[in-house]
Amino acid sequence: MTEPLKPVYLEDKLNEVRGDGHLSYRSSSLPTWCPGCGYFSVAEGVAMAFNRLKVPSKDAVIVSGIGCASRFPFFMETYGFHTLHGRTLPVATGVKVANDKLTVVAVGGDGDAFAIGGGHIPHAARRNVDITYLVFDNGIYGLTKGQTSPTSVQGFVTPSTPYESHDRPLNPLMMLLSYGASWVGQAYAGQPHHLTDMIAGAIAHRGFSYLHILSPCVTFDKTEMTYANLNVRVRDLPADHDPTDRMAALEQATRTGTPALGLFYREDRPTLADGMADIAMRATAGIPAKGKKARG
Amino acid sequence: MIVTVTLNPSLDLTYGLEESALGEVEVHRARTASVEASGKGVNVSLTLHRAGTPTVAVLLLAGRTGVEIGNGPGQTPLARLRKDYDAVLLSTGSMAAVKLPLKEGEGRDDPTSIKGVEYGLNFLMELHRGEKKKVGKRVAVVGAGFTALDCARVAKRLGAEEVTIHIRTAEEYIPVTKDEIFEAKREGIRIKGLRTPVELLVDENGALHGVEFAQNRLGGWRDNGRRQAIAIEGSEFTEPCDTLLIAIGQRTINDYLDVKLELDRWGSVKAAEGGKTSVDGVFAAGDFVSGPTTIISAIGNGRHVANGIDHWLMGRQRRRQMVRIEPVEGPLRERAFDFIESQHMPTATLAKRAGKLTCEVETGYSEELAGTESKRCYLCNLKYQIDVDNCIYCRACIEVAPKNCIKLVEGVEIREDGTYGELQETRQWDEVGAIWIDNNECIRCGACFMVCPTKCISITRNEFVTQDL
Amino acid sequence: MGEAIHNVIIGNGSAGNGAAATLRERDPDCRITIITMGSLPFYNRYDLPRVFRGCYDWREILVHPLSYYDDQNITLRRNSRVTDVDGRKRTITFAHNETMHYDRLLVCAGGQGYLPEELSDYRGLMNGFNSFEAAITTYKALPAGGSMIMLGGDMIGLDLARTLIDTGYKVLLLTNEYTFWPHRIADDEREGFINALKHMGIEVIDGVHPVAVEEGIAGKPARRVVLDGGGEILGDVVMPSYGLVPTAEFMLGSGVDIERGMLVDPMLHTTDENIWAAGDVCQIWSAEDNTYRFYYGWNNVRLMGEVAARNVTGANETFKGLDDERLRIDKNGHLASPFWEY
Amino acid sequence: MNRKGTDIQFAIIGSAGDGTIAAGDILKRAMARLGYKVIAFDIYPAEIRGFGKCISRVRITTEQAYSLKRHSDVLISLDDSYAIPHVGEVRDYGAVIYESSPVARLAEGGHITAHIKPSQLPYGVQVRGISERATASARSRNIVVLGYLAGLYGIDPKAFREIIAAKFRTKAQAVTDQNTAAFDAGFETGKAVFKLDDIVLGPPLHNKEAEKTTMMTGNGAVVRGCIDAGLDTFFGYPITPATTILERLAAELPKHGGRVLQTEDEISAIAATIGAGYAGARSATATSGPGLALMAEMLGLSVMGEVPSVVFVSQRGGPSTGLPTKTEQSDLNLAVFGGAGDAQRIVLAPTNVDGCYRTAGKAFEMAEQYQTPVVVLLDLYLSNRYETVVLPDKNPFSRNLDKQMADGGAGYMRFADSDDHISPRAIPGQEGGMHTVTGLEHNQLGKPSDLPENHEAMNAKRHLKLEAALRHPDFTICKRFGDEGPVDVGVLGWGSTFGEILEAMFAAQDEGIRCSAMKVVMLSPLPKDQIAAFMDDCGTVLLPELNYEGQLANLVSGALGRPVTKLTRSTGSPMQVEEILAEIRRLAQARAA
Repeated sequence: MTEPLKPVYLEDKLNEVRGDGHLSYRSSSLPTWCPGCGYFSVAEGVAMAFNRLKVPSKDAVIVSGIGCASRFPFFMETYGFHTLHGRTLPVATGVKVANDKLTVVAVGGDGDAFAIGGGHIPHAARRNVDITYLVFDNGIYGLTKGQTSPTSVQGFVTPSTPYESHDRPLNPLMMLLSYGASWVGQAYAGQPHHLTDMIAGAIAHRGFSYLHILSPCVTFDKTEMTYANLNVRVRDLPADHDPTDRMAALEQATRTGTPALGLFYREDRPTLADGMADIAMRATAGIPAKGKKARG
Repeated sequence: MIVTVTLNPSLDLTYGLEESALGEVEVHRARTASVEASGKGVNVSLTLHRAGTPTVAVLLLAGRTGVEIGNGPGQTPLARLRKDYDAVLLSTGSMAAVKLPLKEGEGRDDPTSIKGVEYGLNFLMELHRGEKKKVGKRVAVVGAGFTALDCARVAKRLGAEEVTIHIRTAEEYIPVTKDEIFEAKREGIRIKGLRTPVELLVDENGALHGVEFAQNRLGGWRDNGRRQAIAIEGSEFTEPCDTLLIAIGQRTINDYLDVKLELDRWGSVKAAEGGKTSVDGVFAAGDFVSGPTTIISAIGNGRHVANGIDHWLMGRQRRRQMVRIEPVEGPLRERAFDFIESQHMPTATLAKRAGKLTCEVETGYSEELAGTESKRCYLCNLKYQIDVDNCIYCRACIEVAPKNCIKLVEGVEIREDGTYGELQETRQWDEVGAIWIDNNECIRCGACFMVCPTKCISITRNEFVTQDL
Repeated sequence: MGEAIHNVIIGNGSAGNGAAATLRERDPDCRITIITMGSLPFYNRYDLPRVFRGCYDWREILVHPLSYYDDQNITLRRNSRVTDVDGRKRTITFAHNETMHYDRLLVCAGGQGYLPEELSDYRGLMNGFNSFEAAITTYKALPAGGSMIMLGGDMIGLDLARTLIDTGYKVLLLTNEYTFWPHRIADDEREGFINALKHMGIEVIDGVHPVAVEEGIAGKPARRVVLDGGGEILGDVVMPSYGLVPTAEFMLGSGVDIERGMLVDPMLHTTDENIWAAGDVCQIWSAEDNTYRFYYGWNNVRLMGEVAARNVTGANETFKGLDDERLRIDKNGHLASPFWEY
Repeated sequence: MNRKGTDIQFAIIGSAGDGTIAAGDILKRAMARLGYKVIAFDIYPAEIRGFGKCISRVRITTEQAYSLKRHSDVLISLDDSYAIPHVGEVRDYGAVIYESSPVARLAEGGHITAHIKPSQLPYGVQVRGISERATASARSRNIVVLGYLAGLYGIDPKAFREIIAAKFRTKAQAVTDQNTAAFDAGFETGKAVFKLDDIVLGPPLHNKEAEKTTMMTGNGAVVRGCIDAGLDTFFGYPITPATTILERLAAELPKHGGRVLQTEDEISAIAATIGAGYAGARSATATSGPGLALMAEMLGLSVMGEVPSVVFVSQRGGPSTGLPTKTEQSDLNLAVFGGAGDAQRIVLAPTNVDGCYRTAGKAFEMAEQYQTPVVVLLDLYLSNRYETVVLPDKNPFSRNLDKQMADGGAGYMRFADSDDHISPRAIPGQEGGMHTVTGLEHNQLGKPSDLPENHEAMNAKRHLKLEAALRHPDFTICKRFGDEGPVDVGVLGWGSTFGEILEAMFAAQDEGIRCSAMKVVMLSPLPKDQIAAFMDDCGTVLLPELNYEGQLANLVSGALGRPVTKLTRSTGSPMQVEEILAEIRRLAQARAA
């Protein structure tokens, strides 16, 4: 016989939620995403993570591009910059370069990140600019009503690929691992607690952190990246996975059929700000350049 | 001589039906009823007896029948019962008609002394016992309960041309169902409000020919939730009639009690929690305590008092009521059930009813109708609840909700008794402490359960259970 | 500056509109809202028989021009059924789930045609005449020169009946105690009045009772009224005409007293200090008669609305019903009733 | 400005999740199928579903109409909070249809009945209840109201059922069945309702023209034009309101031997378009203002390299991301001038759906014939507006207008100048025509050259060759309507606004004002002579357009040195006929005084 269930009291829960304090990171406007959208889970996760890390609202900047995901800053009581399609990372880099004290979180969808914005990612990663990049991957263009995206499955039939898409999906995790991102992880909107932990980990990391978030579009994708499918497919990274082993991380990233959740890879190396500080120190102190001289 | 010994005897209650038509869903009326001692040994003795063989049955007896309680000769007084038994339960109901208070005139002491005037309770009981009852052409009924309506409808069937129910307040405030009033009206009965009988008008032959009423105005609300009516002085008027049936209430009979029990202002025995009266070891239950109610509440009260007696006898509480919460796998209702109209109880046509006392008015649900009607049950014991810890606030549940049943909540009103009142809703995102299912509005359609992306909606069955301690 | 006082009138008939006009006269600044279940602005129900004289457009029977509501700053809420009034919170709840606050409430919800319970199963086979829509529907159901079976024959129905006779239709009237409602007819007067009906051209059928209404047999008139004796009467339309009963169910939870109608004192005040009632919906205490009574007819109803409105705005006026309420036969042998005059 | 015969405008208003647009879609298709002329326009928010306001307006007439009316005859509310501000647009004795049993508890004034004027007729319907009864789901509320509408106004339900079946053709049969059940339930309810308004549907047209009529949007017409003009390749990136061009072409073009690719961004899209153009294909892309801004540099390459390319630009509110779902005509400057250097190109702007078809096809002719980029400016209002049109029986577009390299290619100069300044083109794969196209200034051979006289000459060549476009065969670069000869007020217009201008001009004529209107379809190069001649006839010239600055007004007065009266609006909505009419009246009165 199962243990009898205990009643849950609303007022206790309300006190708990209110006392916890993450509500202060929400703006007053209700998110306009479709009901059921995975992005709600991310929004809640970011608020929880900020709260956990005690990031002051005034020091948090959320930069986004264009797309459903990029509506995100409007729903947060932080600084926000809703920029242009695909230009999230350059703008976020600018913000961070200008003021290293800010906690900068760049957000965007799969189209914003890997189609129009794809050219910017390697550079942000190799620079190791200390920002967090959250990509909400729903495998579709939601804001323009459901066209195929760079992470859509091959053969996806959408209004812009009515006879199926020929292009293979990208493997964002392998890309980021190859680009030299210093923190690479994956989470799933259907597992809100784990998602929150991962967001907090990404923000806490010093350097360019990339969190790939599997997040169903309930309106335009009823067959592929659905909660029902992902609930079955996702798995945890093996318990013995070593996040400092890039080859192991790459190997895990190849298994796209059963996406692993967790921290794939992490390394500590100087950030862009570190590099710039070093240069500034040398320039002001008159210390000569220490690198390889191109002209010998 | 054969002696049988029966250690677990019983009483067989036998009801005889007109024909064995069980299985079909219809109302069966018992034609005969008998009570016989039974149990294996007893049965053997009975058969032997019928076969002419002398026999004695020896059995253990716990109860007694045929004992007349009272203070008269040959009766057993309550004091005696108290001495013989540890506990005595009084549950003798409300079987006396309340006397009609009249201001003046003939019949003030006993209205039934006038020809054509009867108490409705007696009228119905006598009829039930098979007496031939007669009514006049114009029948007036005073009273506002089911008895009054029964009297009126019976009077109509007995051939009265005009039957009017006179009530003190108004139709809207009387304690009978709307269906009952509707059916009575269909049968041609009228209801007239705001009037209190003050005098009976008697002709030279001592027969009733009218009732004088006072015009009432409505007063405040009484403790029992009924409206008060206040007669207006000097507003008297007359309604002609030749039969008056008085059905203004029933009361308990407790003059058989030789033990002095504390009574309330209506003359009923006062009973505390668990049916305890003011005298130790004497308990009371049902209509005997509460005045006339319904069978359902009487049985409920009986069960409650039984526990009280047990508690008293054993000196400790051996059972208690608890709420049991258990998980339910999925929704047990469908949205389509909500569109099933209330199934009207099929009734006999007016022509069939007219003039017949034996025609069952409500003919009962067919199996199909009963099944349909039962689908309308909202399964109120199922509770839908959102696990706030796993909710991502995506509002998918609100989107599919067919009612205003799932809400963005910032607070909740807690009433004095600890129950929830209104949920305080908000559209301010930073105020939304929880998305919550308002179980007052929930129709348990399961739509939210099916759609939740994080499966954070649970369904539990919440029931009162009696648990042995 | 505080918010303007919100006076809410439930009912869009003579009483409600008389009250609205009076309120506006006496208080130019207050908010006035008229609530009605109907779809149309105020028209006179008494005008409805005109449908049989060629008036098919509702705009022709409106009492006020449509600009009236803007000019008078009166909000008219149509298609709005009140389900609940909370006298304590001073709120009104509509069937469409909206809640409205009022400062003072004047209930002029009128009455609805009474259909005896024993005929309630046949409602779908009978026509009504209490709204423009019902009137047009009845008009369309009656073929030229067709016949209407009228049950009862209250004064509203008889008004229609005389128009029908005038315009070439036949009327078969099954009389009963509701005939001539709301006039009280002494037994000895009755025959005279019945004869007057016959004189008008109405075919009067006295002393039988309908027990059922059924569809006509193909090729015959559309309706059959089955009589208690077993006979039947054929006609194209059956119309119950059993007088009015007050429309007051929605006030049950409000805290005001209700018997058949809303109980009011001679100043039309209910038992709630912020609620008044006027028109067919209320039963007024009559000190002379020592009882509550109804007052009917356009003149009474309109006057009640005005009196109630004056009392809402601070007056202490007693409503006195019009004296002459008797049914008469004029010198031409025609029925004459104050109920028909407006 | 009601037309004779039937002239009814329906407005369906609800939130994005209510299926508002889908309902409007079925309505207009059903009405077109019945033989009415339809002009329709939807307004929807940037949010996919959620809480944005959607409006679908459908005007049906028996006589041709050129724009929507200011006042709708029937308003259908699927969401009162959005519909309430629009109750005023319903005319007197018009109808308002709404949900009579909303789920949510409403504060005072939260229900539409609180706002319906005494002159309007309220029709409360248990929309949700009917939907749930008929289909066990509330999702078909939008279809229920359509059924109600058809029942109330006696519209043939068959047309609706056919359109519903067609619309859900690709879904499971159950979806069609559910929606048909919802429609029928609504229809029965509507039929039983007593109609009190004075809206009457006259019989539709039943002539030959009606049979040939099809209904399409501006974007749909562009797609048809592309296909009929023999488009070979199309590259696109999703952007509102041009996405449907990509989507429709993706579905249709492969059937006609063409190829479609969704690229990773707009730069890539135009680059591929130019690449395909270089390789001899008829090639195009479609975008909106922000995408065009990204493409500006590439357009310069197309000018400099004299490579044919066609860009369809459906304008929306700007600058920047701006108002993605609102209409505006503010990318004229960008289309005409955008990019580095003196980079003249052809810019065309059709004024109605029929024009979208013709202009799209002609754009390919011009791009090919004049070896230039052609920008076709639509706007959201035109792109998404539905009209019933009659397409020509015969394909009106010419192929193979390339000025071909002479056989053998001896002494071939890719950029040789000549009388018409158009150089013979060699397509990769052709023998003897090998050359390099470069964004650097080059000589007639195509070799980079920064000699001063060369740059001067080549600039002149690139500009002068476009003069011929002003005389391009079978293409209306501008056209005058209304009174002939001298008039008091002349109205110049471009793009979608010209519909309203025409309606206003006709109305002004009815009022006795002498006036005429001219649409300018070719905006670059500007038909100065024709515009000047028109302005000569006009007492005053009014130029209404949907932007803040008055971009065409500036262009015209700058080019001709003559003043025009601007009437600019940047509200995100189409201009109102009444606004233009009022301005015409004002100008006519000022002139009379």
